[in-house]
Amino acid sequence: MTPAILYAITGIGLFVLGVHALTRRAHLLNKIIALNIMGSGIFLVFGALAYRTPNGVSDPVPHAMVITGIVVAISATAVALTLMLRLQSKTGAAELPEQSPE
Amino acid sequence: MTAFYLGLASFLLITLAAGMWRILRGPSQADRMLAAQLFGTTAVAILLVLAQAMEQAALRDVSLVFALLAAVTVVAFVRRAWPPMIEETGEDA
Amino acid sequence: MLSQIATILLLLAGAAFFLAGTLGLLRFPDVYTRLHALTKADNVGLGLIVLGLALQAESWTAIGKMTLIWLLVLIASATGAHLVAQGALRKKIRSWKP
Amino acid sequence: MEAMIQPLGLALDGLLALTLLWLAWRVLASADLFKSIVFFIAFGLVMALIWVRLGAPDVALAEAAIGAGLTGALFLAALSRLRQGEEGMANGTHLRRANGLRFGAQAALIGLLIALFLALGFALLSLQNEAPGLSREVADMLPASGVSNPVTAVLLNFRAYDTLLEMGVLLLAVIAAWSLSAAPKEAVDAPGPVLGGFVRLLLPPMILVSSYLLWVGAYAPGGAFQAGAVLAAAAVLLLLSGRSPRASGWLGWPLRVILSLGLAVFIAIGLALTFAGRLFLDYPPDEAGNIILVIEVVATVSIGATLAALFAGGRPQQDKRE
Repeated sequence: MTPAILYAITGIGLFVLGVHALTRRAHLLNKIIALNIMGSGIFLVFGALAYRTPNGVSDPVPHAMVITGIVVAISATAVALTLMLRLQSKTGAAELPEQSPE
Repeated sequence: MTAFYLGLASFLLITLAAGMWRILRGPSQADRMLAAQLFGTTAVAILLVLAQAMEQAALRDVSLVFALLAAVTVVAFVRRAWPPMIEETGEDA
Repeated sequence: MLSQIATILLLLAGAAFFLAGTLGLLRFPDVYTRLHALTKADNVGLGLIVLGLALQAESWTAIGKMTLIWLLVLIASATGAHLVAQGALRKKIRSWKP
Repeated sequence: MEAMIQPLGLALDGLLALTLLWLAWRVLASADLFKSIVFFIAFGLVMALIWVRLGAPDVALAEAAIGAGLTGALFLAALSRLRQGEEGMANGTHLRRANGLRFGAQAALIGLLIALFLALGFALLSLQNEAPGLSREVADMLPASGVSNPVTAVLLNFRAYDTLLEMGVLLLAVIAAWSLSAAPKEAVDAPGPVLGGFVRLLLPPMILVSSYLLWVGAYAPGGAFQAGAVLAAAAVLLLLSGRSPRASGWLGWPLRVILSLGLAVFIAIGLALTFAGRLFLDYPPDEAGNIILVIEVVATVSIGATLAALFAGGRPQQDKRE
């Protein structure tokens, strides 16, 4: 159980928790936060697997990708929040309309 | 010496985790925000100790960024998420 | 060897203050007392830890940077505490009466 | 004493991993939106500590700058606008905690997710414990990259094309946010003496630290993204303190130029290299250091402006009066 494997498994744990919340929660803000947590989980898997280098100095390429990923994730979150607020101003509720069964 | 640093970092992390109970239970939103501010200070301490333990001076830059931005979230809370005009008295303010 | 003992003692004292801060946050009855516990304990705790680590730091610039970090945290937590307390007063959060 | 380092290190990692998972659970499970946001702020913080333990100080810097400086403020601002929109709701807690899945569907979903977790876990455990990845190739090419920090070398030289497109994505994000809504009029009263003084006191060191991170990125952890995030946090602090630059003329075309400058300069340098007979974004080794510095300076300003504009939440409304 090296640190790399420990954090990689934590990463996929975060991903699975995020997917669960994304499907189960109704409010859009919860969905946006769930997406963020899924993203962090994937970044964590990236970073953990990069740590398996023999000399202990971890591989810089995944680090570069994760840094750009973090910046893009915060921008995408900002746009998602603006979308949510726009939906709320138009429909009065920040939740997707429930597909009524009939 | 390094083992002592790692032990200390773990201890600080435990106090941080204990502080999170306040977020869970804190009656008012202000209490929850307090806990978030506590984590900033504890994180700075953990990073400084780890910088010494892992001999990476760059970690001090990380704690410098944390120290610098510690107040941004609290200011955002006070100025935006807790506007004074909402008259919520009593516990759940 | 002497500096290592001094560092260990200072770091332990700092950790004790952090513990006090967290206990204060968990045990105190209302926002104001928690604020007090939080900001006082952490800053003294951090100050002691910075002092302890300064003995082991490799260069004066490292000591300078750690002191700057400590001052920034002091300013940030003092401002944060003031803003939260002012907001709490404005929202008429009652302070605890024994 | 020294023999205990390995187990203590692993104990710290275990503690961090557990705290992170518990925080993620608390973020996703609490009904009150505000509680979720505060847990999410703590989540970002523990994430930065984990990046430190994974030997990734550059990523820890980015996570710290964006997590501490922007994420919390962005979500809290969105929550306050959400509340203003829905006067009727109690403070943000929501009636329907979850959409109406029948019990059978819920069980199936959870079963599916556990299966997914086990499959991914099996895939991870079957990987070998030692994999050099691309670290040797990057180390070999580092002298010709113009910088000595491998992550910056990858970001701005070996994978410059990736960063170019990412600057494009940031610009698209601002265009999307601006086309969706105008920046809402914040009923912001004057900042008290403490907040006003705090902002005046802290802005110069923030800009100083931002340029320090930009400069140090060439040989130590740092770089344009981390510096841009700190710059954006400074702008967020300015916006929060109520002294919005709306009154100043900055919100017209100058802001638009700054936002698109990062991408424009990147493309211009790429094209200039093609005219000089080299491939797009293929820096000559002796000039690479200077080219990277030029790109990083412009990228920092552009990223800072982009993230701050995204925090403002919409296209700036210039008061017609002045």
